[in-house]
Amino acid sequence: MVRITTITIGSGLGLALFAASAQAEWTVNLTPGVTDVSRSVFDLHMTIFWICVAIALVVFGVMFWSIFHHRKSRGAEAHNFHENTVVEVIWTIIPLLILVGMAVPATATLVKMYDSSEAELDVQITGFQWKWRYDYLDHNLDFFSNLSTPREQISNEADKQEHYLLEVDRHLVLPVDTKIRFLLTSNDVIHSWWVPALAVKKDAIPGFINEAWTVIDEPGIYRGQCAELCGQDHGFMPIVIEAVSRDDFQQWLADARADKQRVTAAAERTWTLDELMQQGEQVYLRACAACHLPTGEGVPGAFPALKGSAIATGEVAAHIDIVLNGKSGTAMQAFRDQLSASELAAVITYERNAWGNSLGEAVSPAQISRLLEPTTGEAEQ
Amino acid sequence: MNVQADNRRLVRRLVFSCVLMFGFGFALVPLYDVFCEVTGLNGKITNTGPVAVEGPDLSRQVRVRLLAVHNEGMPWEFGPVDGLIETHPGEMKQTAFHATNPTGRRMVAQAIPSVAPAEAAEYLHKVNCFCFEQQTLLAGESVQMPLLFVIDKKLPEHIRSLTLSYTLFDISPEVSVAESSEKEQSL
Amino acid sequence: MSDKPTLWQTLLSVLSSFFGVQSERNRERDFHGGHPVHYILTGLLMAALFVIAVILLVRWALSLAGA
Amino acid sequence: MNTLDTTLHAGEHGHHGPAKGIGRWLFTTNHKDIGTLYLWFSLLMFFTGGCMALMIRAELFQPGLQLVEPGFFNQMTTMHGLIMVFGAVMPAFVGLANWMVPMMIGAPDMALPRMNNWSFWILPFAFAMMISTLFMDGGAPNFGWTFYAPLSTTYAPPSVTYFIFAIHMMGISSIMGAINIIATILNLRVPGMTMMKLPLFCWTWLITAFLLIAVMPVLAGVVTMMLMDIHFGTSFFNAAGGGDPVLFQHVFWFFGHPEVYIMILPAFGIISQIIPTFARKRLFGYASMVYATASIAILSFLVWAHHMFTVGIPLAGELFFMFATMLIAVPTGVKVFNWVATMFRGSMTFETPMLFALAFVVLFTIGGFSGLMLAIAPVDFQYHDTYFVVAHFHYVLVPGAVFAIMAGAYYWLPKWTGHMLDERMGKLHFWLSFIGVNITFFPMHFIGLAGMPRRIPDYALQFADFNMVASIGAFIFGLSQLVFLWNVIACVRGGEKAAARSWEGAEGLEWEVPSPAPYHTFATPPKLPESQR
Repeated sequence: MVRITTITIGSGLGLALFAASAQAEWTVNLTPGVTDVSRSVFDLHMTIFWICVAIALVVFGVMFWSIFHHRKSRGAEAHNFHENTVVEVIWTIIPLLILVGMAVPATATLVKMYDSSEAELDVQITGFQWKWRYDYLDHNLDFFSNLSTPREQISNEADKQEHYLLEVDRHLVLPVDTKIRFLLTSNDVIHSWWVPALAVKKDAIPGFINEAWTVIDEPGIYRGQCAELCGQDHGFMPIVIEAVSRDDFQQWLADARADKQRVTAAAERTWTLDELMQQGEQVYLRACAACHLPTGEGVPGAFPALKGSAIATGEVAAHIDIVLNGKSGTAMQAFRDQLSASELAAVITYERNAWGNSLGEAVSPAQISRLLEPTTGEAEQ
Repeated sequence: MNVQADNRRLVRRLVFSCVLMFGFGFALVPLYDVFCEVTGLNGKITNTGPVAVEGPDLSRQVRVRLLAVHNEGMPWEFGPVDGLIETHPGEMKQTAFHATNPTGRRMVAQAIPSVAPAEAAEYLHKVNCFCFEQQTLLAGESVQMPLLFVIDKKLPEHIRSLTLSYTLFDISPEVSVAESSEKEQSL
Repeated sequence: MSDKPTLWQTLLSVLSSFFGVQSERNRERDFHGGHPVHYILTGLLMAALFVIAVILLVRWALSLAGA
Repeated sequence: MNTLDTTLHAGEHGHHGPAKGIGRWLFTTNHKDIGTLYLWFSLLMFFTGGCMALMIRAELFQPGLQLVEPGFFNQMTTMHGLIMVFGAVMPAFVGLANWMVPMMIGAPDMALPRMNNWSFWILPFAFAMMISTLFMDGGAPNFGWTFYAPLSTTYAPPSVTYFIFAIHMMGISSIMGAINIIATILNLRVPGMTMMKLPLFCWTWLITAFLLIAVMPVLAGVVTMMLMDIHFGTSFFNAAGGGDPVLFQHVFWFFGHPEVYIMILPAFGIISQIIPTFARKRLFGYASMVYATASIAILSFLVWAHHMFTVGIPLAGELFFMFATMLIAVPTGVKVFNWVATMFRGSMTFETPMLFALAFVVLFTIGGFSGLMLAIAPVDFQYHDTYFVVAHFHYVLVPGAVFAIMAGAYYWLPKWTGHMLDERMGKLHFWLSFIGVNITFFPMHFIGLAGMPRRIPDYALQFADFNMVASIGAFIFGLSQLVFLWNVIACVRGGEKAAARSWEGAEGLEWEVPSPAPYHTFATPPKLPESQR
């Protein structure tokens, strides 16, 4: 925090623009990105930028020249000409030709972006208020990706780390040199999935499916954000892509699937109330606090309070039902797919025992996991 | 006075144009649907109903991906039986989506289809489907919803794979409001 | 010189308005003899033609790009 | 009603001065009074919306949440946009038209004086309703001034209904204003003032008024559809019922793009009045200016989807809207060339209105260039919904529309008040505004390109420096508007007596009447001055 302030003051206001190139961390331009398409976009951007600069120099040049030379104070006399069709036609045709010159590379780049040739990997991306869900369609793997910047940093109670607001709990891991197709949709309102390094920005629209493609050239971590106003925490749903080699990707897939099973298995052991409360607080802050607030007091008129509420202090079955299945017609989502059984149990336990809600009872993960899998449960019986 | 008469006539015309434009605002809704149908904008599916199958075009293969999307806290388990189907243009394919209501209450849902790329929408012909139909499931109940479709042989060459997604919306509150008001009326 | 612009002149005037350049002489002719409704109708017609022209341009660009 | 009629009759007979007390303002049908009301109202809204902008910039001064909650931040961005568009810029233009159009064309008053009174007095109620939503349960509208569904329907706070009615009222007010201006320009021109002698400000306003009549009802339609979706169970924009959220964007931008021109065409008109005055030379290419304005107005209906390049339009659609948008740059460029050619070989002086007009030409053109960059669809995927867009439209609207309004205000203040302006204070205001506006909005290009999305209350650390610069600039710009307020009040209260022709090079009927303009001008049709015959 202090560091940033010093840099700003040090660079000075007027010098800021010129000092830009001297400081590596300053970005004043588009990223060239790490895909063929993103580099074309960057080149196109620069081409058009320089054309605009050139036109500006000519137009403003003439203007300032007139301002300087044709001042009354220098004794300039007004020449009363006010029409010249030939000149006007010329200065209309020249911009038209320049525009044609711009349209050609623009069209080529756009066609390249829409190249819908066969993709090797399909990833479904679903926007949620306010997180993303990634679903590796042919690999039986899906997960949510939440902002992982701690609340204390946002509320200025802790120092902000390097990737402040651009870090998530689970990266979207993608292989390099692979044609990837993103299928975008939304769970609630319109979001927009944007990763500058890939030059991909596509809206995620509820009820509709959108496509985008990419081939990443270099392994690395690429960060992006939601680009369409989607409600309160629109600024807090970043995207982090981790591009890895094709082999590493296969390895990661296997690990991730094994992990998922371990989490499911963890639900079967017995948890203590303290353990549940501890994990519950973390889950609550991550998944619930945006609306119900860390204090459980909610926002009157928009999001109900949990502190002392009928549901959080009443019958446990109703509480579990609303957390698992959401409430239709409200912002309350169904968390059955978003959280694991132990996380669900923990957060419900937490809500029933925090902020003076002191029921003292624990909801066991096993109890939740039975509710989560009724169909498979039946099939096994 | 002449000017006042002129003014009155002009005002009448301008107010009339306003009313016309207000109507035009609403006319944009059906116009947009027509526009979507013509240009394939937005991947709305308009072709449903019986179709004459003339034998598949075996020289081309099309990958159809089926997707199931839940909307707004829709707790149902909902998914395609086959996630990926290889087909030929002109070939009739049958598949299904399954849905289960895991909650302890009766719920009504509606599935809305969408196709990507949007321009492929007009070439995806669904012989029968459950789209736009209300589906009621009691607590714990499951259902299989069949889907029979053909891809038109006129599908543009460059489209080699397309995605058909169904988004499941929970419309229980709306339905229960409608039902209760119906009950009140019948009483 | 007749005061009333011919159909061809009307078309040219509307075209030049799309282009954004018009000479003083033609403008005087338009406003002396012309009837606004003619210009509005021609304008709408030309707008429609403009749309068609751009659509054709897009088609042509797409066929060149092979998409 | 009785009072209204009496006032009207008093006005029609034209031998009385203004009524006394508050009644003068409530029941006035005098175009000058109503123009004054509009202008003061828009100044009030400009400061209200400006305070909201400063709240936004204060929150964005540093990363982290310091002053406001994200929810309130969204309410601020929404209200700032709505108030500035519908409360500050549009009423200011209507106010200028009310004052100047009758005087420019030699008319005794507006064509429909009573409707004029209503169209103004609706506005305070509309905005009172809109601003009152800030104090309602669930807060004010928080979905951006573009209010995309379903965030503004299914997910909206309950106050959205008040917002919808406020928009309806503003729409009715704008439409009545537009009808009045059209009727005045078409029917009340003094004999000899043919259409082709019409001052350019009247021309651009005439075309703007037609745009208003064409698109405000569409806006009314779209908010009515929202209302029906929210309260009457229809599904225009609700995917669950077979509707389409993207349809909302199409209908909204069908209104929204012409709306952008509604906010800039009258500005073109003002600048086209001011530059010839201070260059002491007739406007270059008057005919082209008129024709190009008409062409921009028509083309503005054909480019709306360039606001939605990322919603997933098929390739052909993207290309269509990209080409059409690029072409619209041609008539706009022609205007800039014409202004420069007007200055070329003139005899220029640089009084405050001219300074604002020159800044308009330069900074609006910069906004035009970033607009051209945004028109290129493949690159727009990177720019869309970032601060680059914010920089672009603020360049077009603040040093564009707002500077033009200020230039017009300074230009005509002597005519309104009878006093010349304190040039030193005017120049101080200009330079503070000019510097402030650039410090505020220029760095936004950089943070946008670097990847900062718009409408976020908090941001990553790499955007911190430029955001801080922008916030400092915003406060410079905001506070310097107090100088403007001071200037206007000082000019109303006193100052050097203004001559009828307050500026040496000024041409036109409005400069033939004494300054301040008498309460009733042109009770008998005037003779056109030599220069306009």
